[in-house]
Amino acid sequence: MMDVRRIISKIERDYIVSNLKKEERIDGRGLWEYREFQIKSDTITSAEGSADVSLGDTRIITGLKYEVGEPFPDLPNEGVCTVMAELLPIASPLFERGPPDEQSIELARVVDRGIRHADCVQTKQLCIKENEAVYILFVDMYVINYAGNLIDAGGVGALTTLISAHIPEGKWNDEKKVTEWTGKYLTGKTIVKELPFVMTYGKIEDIIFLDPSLPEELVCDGKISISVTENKITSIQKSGSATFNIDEIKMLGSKSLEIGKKLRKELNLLQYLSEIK
Amino acid sequence: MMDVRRIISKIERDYIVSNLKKEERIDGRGLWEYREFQIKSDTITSAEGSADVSLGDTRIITGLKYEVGEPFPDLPNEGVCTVMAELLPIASPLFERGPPDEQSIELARVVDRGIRHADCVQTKQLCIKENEAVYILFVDMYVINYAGNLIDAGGVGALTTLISAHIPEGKWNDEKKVTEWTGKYLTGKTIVKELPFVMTYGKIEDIIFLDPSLPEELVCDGKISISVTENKITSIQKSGSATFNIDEIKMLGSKSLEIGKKLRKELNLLQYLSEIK
Amino acid sequence: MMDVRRIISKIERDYIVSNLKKEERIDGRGLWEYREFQIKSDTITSAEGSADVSLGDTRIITGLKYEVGEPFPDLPNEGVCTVMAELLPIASPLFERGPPDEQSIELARVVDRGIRHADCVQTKQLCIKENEAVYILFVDMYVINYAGNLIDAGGVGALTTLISAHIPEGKWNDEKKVTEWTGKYLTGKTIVKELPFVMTYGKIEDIIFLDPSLPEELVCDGKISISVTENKITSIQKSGSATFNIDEIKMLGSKSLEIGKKLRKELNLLQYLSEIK
Amino acid sequence: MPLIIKDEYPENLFREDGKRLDGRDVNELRPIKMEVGVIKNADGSAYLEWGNNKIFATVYGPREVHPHHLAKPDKGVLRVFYRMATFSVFDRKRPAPGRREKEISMIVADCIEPLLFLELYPGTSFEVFIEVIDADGGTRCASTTVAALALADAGIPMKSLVSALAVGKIDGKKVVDLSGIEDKAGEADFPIAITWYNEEISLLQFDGDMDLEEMNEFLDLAKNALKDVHQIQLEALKSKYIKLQEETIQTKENNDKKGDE
Amino acid sequence: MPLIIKDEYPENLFREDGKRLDGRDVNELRPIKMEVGVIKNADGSAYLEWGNNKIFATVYGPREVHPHHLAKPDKGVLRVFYRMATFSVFDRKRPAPGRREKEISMIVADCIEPLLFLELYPGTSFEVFIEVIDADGGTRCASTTVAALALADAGIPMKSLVSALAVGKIDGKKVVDLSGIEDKAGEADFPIAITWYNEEISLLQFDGDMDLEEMNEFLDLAKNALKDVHQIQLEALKSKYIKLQEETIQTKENNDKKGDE
Amino acid sequence: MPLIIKDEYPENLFREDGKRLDGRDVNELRPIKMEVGVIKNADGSAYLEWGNNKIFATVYGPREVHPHHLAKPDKGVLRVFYRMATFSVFDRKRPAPGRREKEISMIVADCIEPLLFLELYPGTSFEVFIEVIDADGGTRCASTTVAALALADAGIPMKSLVSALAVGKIDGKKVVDLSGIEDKAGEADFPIAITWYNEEISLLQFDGDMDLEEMNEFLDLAKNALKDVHQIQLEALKSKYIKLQEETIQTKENNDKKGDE
Repeated sequence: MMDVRRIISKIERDYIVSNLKKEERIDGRGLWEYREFQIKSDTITSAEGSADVSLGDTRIITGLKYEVGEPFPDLPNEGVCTVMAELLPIASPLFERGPPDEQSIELARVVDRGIRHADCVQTKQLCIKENEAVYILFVDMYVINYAGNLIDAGGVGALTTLISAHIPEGKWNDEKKVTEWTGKYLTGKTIVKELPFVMTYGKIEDIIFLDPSLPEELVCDGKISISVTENKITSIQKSGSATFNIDEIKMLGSKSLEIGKKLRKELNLLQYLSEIK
Repeated sequence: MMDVRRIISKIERDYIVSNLKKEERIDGRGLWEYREFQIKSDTITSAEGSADVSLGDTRIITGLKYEVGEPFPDLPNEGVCTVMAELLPIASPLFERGPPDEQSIELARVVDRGIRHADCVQTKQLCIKENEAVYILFVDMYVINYAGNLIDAGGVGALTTLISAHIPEGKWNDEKKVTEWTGKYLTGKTIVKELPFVMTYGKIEDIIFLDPSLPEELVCDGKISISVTENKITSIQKSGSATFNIDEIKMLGSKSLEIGKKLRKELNLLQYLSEIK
Repeated sequence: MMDVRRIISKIERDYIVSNLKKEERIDGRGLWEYREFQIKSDTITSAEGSADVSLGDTRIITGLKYEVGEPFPDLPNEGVCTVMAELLPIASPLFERGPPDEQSIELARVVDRGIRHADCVQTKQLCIKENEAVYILFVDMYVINYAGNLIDAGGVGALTTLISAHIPEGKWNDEKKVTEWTGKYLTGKTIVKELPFVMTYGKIEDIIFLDPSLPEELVCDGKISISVTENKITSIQKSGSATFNIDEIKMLGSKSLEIGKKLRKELNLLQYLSEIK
Repeated sequence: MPLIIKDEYPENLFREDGKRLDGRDVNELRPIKMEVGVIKNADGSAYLEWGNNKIFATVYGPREVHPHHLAKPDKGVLRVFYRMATFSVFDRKRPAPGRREKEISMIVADCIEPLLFLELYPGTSFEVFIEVIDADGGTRCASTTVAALALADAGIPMKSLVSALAVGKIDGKKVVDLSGIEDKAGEADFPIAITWYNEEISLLQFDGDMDLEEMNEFLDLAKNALKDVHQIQLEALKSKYIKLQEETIQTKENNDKKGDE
Repeated sequence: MPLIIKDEYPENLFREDGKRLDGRDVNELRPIKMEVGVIKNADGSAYLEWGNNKIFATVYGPREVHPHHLAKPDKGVLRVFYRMATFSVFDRKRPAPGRREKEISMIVADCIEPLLFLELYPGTSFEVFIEVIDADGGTRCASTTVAALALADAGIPMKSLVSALAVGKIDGKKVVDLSGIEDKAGEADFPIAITWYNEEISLLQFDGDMDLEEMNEFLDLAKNALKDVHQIQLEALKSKYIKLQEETIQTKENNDKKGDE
Repeated sequence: MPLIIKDEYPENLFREDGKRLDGRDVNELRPIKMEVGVIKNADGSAYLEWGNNKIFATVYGPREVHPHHLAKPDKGVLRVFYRMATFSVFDRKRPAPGRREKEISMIVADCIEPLLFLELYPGTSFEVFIEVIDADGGTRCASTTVAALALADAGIPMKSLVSALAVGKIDGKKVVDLSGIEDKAGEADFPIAITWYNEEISLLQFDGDMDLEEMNEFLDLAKNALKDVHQIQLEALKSKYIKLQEETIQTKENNDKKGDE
C-alpha cells in the first residue's frame, strides 16, 4: 500500500487517477465496492455501550455515556443524543493535537445528521419524567487508525454503539424530585428504531467511486455522503471543491439506496443488541 | 483621499501635520468641524432596535437584543445595559480576526461609560418585578467601514439604537413565577432620558482637532474623548501617548459643551423613537 | 551569585557538579542544609489570611480567600480547600505570561497534596450546615522572586497562610436558607490540625542535596519532594528524569523525618495564629 | 436566559388562499436586492438583502498570506470567514464564532474555490469576509451568492458566478427559497448551489426524508429558480459599470464646464 | 458564590468632625511608602504601599522582542502587563487576566511611553510587569507611579518621572486621593497623571458629573497633590543611592580592615 | 449532571476467604495482555489490557520538530501526550484535556527519557501519544509500561524497558497492583516504576500515611511484582518477531509455490 505519511505527490495522484479511469483502484477494488467491515461491540467496560469498527485499515472506537438532565422547555418529553468525534494523533502523523479540527467536526456532524433525521434514536424513550428528567446520550467516536472514509466507519460505529446500549433505567421519584434506579437497564431494543447507513463517494475529475481509501481521499477533488434508510434518502452532504452534474446526483441517490440495502443485510447490526435487561 | 490600506509613511505624516499647522485638514475641514453624519434607524428586523450610522466613510451598524434575568442582589429593581463592539475584518485590511482587540474594547468602553454616567438609560424602567426579573439589554456595535473616529459614530449609533427600541413588555406572573407578555412594547420613550454625546479630539504635536479621520488617527500622538449632556461633562477618556497641558483640557471641556449643543440640535435623535406601542 | 537570567552553560554545570562532588555548594551550604527562611504573616489587608515567605532569595506571597457554597453530595459535611500557584513574570526573566505552565501546576499540586493527605485542614470544621453550606478556601500562591525550590517555600507559605486565617464565621439561617455572620471569626486554631512540611532534594548524577538553589535546579537531573508529619511520610513526588535506587529512597525517607522535626521546631509556625476571634 | 416572546412556529405554512405565509407561490422567490462596491476599504465588496437576510461580503486579495505557514508554493489560498452579528437572530447569538459559523465558512469556500484560478496566484491568499447582520433562513445560500458578487467586484478573474438557494418541503409541498419560518417548521431543507461555467452543483445538503423521484423534482425546481438569482447578480454588476460610466460622463462634463469658464 | 460579610459602603463619607472616614482632610494623601530594587532577578523593580494598596513593579529590558513579529525596526517597543492577585480584592478575583487588567495595562503604557527615548532602541523591547497583591482604590494611579520608579531603578534613560493620583467628589465635596471606599461610594472619580518633564497630563479619565468650573478646580487640586507624590518617588530613588553608597563605604571599610590584617 | 447509579465503594476490600474483591491474593497482579504493532500508521505502537484498563500508545519519530522553536540544538526532544477517552471513566470525562492528563503526560515522559539516547538525535523530536479508552486504576503505570513497548516497537535504541505498577494499602494490608476500586477506597497509593538497565526508580509518588518501615516493605513488594510485568513486556516484543518470522516463512512458501506453478 501507498505510504500515507506524507502529502501525496503529483506522480501518485496521476497513478491513482489513471487507474480510476480504467475503473481500477490501487487496492484492487471495483468502483462501487466497500473495503471489509469488522465489528466488535460492547468492548469498553466503563461505557454504557461501545463498538470497535474497522473499515479496511480505518479503525474507530465509539463509546456511549449518559447523563440525566432537564429536558429543553420546548421538548419536555424528549431526551437528547449528541455525537462527538476526535481524530486522535495516535491515528495518523497527519493529525495534530488541539481543539477539534474541521475534519473531526465534519465526521461528527455528518454522522449526527444521518442519525438525527432518520428517526433512529427514539428520543421520547429517553424521557424519564416529562418536564423533569431525560437522558442525555453522548456518542463519542475516537479514530484509532486513519486510512480514509471515516464517515462510513463512524456511522456504523455510532449505530452499533447505540444498539449495544445498556443504560441504567431511571424512575422519577416525585416526592424527592430525583431519578432512582429501577434495577433494570434500557437497551438498544428500546432506544433504536431506524438503521440509517451513510455512504461516502469520492470524485476525481469526472470519476466517482465508493469508500475512498486514504490515498484516494488525499487526491480527490471532493466527496459526497448520502444517508439512507430502507427506502428513503435522509441526508446529503457534499464537501470539497468537486462539482456534480444533476444526473450524477440522481445516479448516486439510486446507488445509495441499493448499496444501503446490501449493507443492512450483510452487517446485520441487530445481532449486537445488549442482553442485559 | 489617502490610501488607508497600509501604515502611513513618514512623508504622509509630515503632509498631514504641516496642513494641520496651517489649520487645514487633508479633507478640507476646519479644526473643529465634524464630517457628515448619516443616520438610519430600525434597519434590522431581528433586533429590538437598531441604527446604521455613518460619519464620513466610517460606518457602524448597531443592534439591540434583550434577555430577562434576575437582578443583581444589590440593585434589586434595576435592569442592566451592556455595550459590546466588534471591529469586523470586513471593515478594513488593518483589522484581524480573533478575540476583541484593544481598539474594540476601547470603543465599547468609552461608549458604555458615556451612556452609563449620564443618566441616559433608565435602568429602573428595565425592572419587571423587584428581586425577580429585569431586562438585560445588549447594545452591540459592528464596524462595517473604518475611516477613523469610531467612538463618536458609535456613540450616536448606540443612542439611536436605544431610542429606536421596541422590546416586548413583560408582566410578572407571581403564581407561575414567570414573566409574561402584555402584548405591548417598551420603547425608547420609556427607556432613554438623557442624550449624552461623545466628542473625540486628536492631538499631533501641539495641534488639537475634532473628529480625526483615519489618516489623522494613524499619525496622531493620542486622542481624548469627552462626553457631555446639556450642561455637564460626564466622562473623559484620554488614550495614546499624547500629553495635554491643563489649559488645553480646560479649553476642550468648554469646546465640548458648545459642540455638543450644536450636535444635539442638528441630529435631533428623538425623531427615531419607535412608533410601536 | 551566578547570573540566573539565562540558561546555565556547560561550564557552569561542570562547576556546580564538581563542587557537589566535594560535598560543597556554590553558595557555601552543606548538602543537607536549608537556606534561611523568613516569614511574615497576615500582610495582605484584602485577604482572610496571608504569608510572605522567603527561602534565600526565593520569595512567595500567599493569600487566603473564601466563598460559601454547597458541599459535594458525597461529602455533605465537609468544606473544600484548593491550592493555586502562579509564577509571576515579575519573578524571573525565565517565566512567560499565559496560562499556568507545568512548573506552577507542579508547585500547586505538590503543596496541595502535602496538605491534603496529612490531615492538615480540618474540612469538617469548614461545614456551616450539612448538605447546605460549606466554606470553600482558596490558598493562592504568587511567586515574587524565583531563586529555586519553590515547593518548600510554598509549603511553608500555604501552611502559614492557613494558620493566620480569620474567616467570618457563618451560621445557617434555616428559615431564610442563607448563611449569616455570627460577628465572630474562624481562625487557624480551628481549621489547621497537622503541620506537614515538604522537603525537596535535587539529584545530579549520583549526588543528592536538600533545597536546590536556582542554578542547581537548572542543571539537576531531577528532584524528589517528600512531605512528612511528626512521624509519618504522607506524600512523595519525584520529578525530572533522574532515577533513584531503592537505598537512596530509604535514606531520603529517614532524612526527611529528621529534617522535618528540626524545621517544625525552628520555624514554630503556630506563632502566626490570628488573634481575631 | 428566557425571552418574553417565544420563537413559535405556526401550525400551517400555507394560507387559505393557497399562498405561503408571506404571500408567495410555491416557486416564487423572496424579494432580492444586491449591490456591489459598498465598502470602500475593501478590494471588493457586495451587499445583499434577500427576504429579511442582510449580508455584507468583502474580499481582500491577492495579498501576502498571514500567517506565513499557510501559504502554498503551487497555488493561492482561499479563506472564507462567515460570521453572524449577535442581533441577527431571534435569541441573541454569543459574540464568539461558533461551530456553525465555521461550518458555513467551509461550505461557502467549497462553492467559491472551483470558480477561481488559484493556480495563477502561488504564495498569495484571497480572504472573503461575510457578515450577516440580519438573518432569515437560507443564510448559507445567500452568503454564497453575495460572496461571489464581492469577488467579481474585486475584479478577480472567475470562470463564472455561483448562485445558491434552498428548496424544501413544507406541509408536504415542494417550494423554492425557504423563509426562516419555513426552514424551521418545514419537513425538509435542501440548499443547492450551481456554478454557471459548467452548470454543476457545488453545494448540496439535505436533511429530511425523500424518495428518488422527489429528489429529482427538487433538483429541477432548484435549477430553474437559480437562473433568476443569477440574473439578479449579473444586473448588480452591470449597474455598477453603468454607475461608473455615468460618473465618468459627469466628471467629463464638469471638466468641460470648468474648461469653459 | 456568596460571602458571609457584604462589601457594604457607609451612608456618610465624612465623620462628624469633618474629617474623612480614615481621618484625613480633604486634601490629604493616604500614607505612601516606596522602595526600589526589591526583586533581585529583575533589571529594575519597585514596591509601593499606598493606603492599603501593595504593588510590585519590575522591568526587563532593553531585550530581544519575543515574539519576534512584535519588534519594530525604527524604535523600541514598550509592553506593560498589569495583573491583580486573586486575594487582592474583597471578592476573590478569577486567576485569568480580565478586561480590566488589559485596560489598565494600556493606560499605564500610555503614561510611561512619553517618558522614554524608545527611538534609541530599535528592534528591542521593554517589558513592565505590575502585580497588585493588595488593592484599595486608585490602583491604576499607584501602578503608574510605581512603574515609573521601576524604570528609573533599571537605569533606563527617562525624560522625567510620572506621578498619578485620583481626585474626586464624595458627599458633594472635592477631595484628593480617593480610598477604596470613597471610590466606590463617591460621586465622581478623576484619575490624573502628570509627566514632570513638561508638566503635562498623560492620564485623564472621568466618570461622574461636573460643570466647567468644577473641572478646573479638580485639575488644580490634583496638580498640587501630585507634587507631593513626586517628592516621595524622588526620595525612594535617593535612598537607594544612599544605601549603595553606604554599602560601598562598608565594603571599602571591610576591605581596608582586611588589608590591615 | 447526575447519574442514575452512583460510583459507590464497598465497605470491605477483602472477601471473607481473605481474597481481594476480584479474587486476587495480596501480591497477585490483575490479568495483563500486551501487543505491539497494532496501529499501522505509526512508527511504533502497542496496545495493553491490564485489568479493565485498555490503552493504546503510538510513537512518531525521530522527526522534524513542530513547532520549530521547540527543537534543541544539542539533543532530541521527547514529548508525551496522554489522553483519556470521554467514555473511559464512570462519569463522562469532558473532551478537552485536563490538568490531570497534562500531569500524567509529564510523569510518563520523566520515566521514558532516561531510557533513550536523545543526545544522538539533535534537532529532532519523538512524540509518544497515549490514549486510554477504558480506565480502571493504575492508568499512569499502565501507560508508562505500554509507552515503553511502543518505543521498542518503533525500533528506537533504548537502554532497557521501564515497567510500572502501584502498590498500596487497603483495609490496612499491603497489596500490589491496585484495581480501580482499591485505588479509590484504599488508604494509600504508591505508584512505582523501575528502569531495568540500572534497576532504579524513575516514577515515585505517594499519598497516604506510612512510617519508614512500611515504606521499605512497599518498595520491596513493588520490585518483585515489577519483574513479572517486565517479563510480559518482553514476551509481547518476542511474539512480534515470531509473527514476523512466520510471515516471512509463509511468504517464502507462497513464493516457492508460485515458482512451482
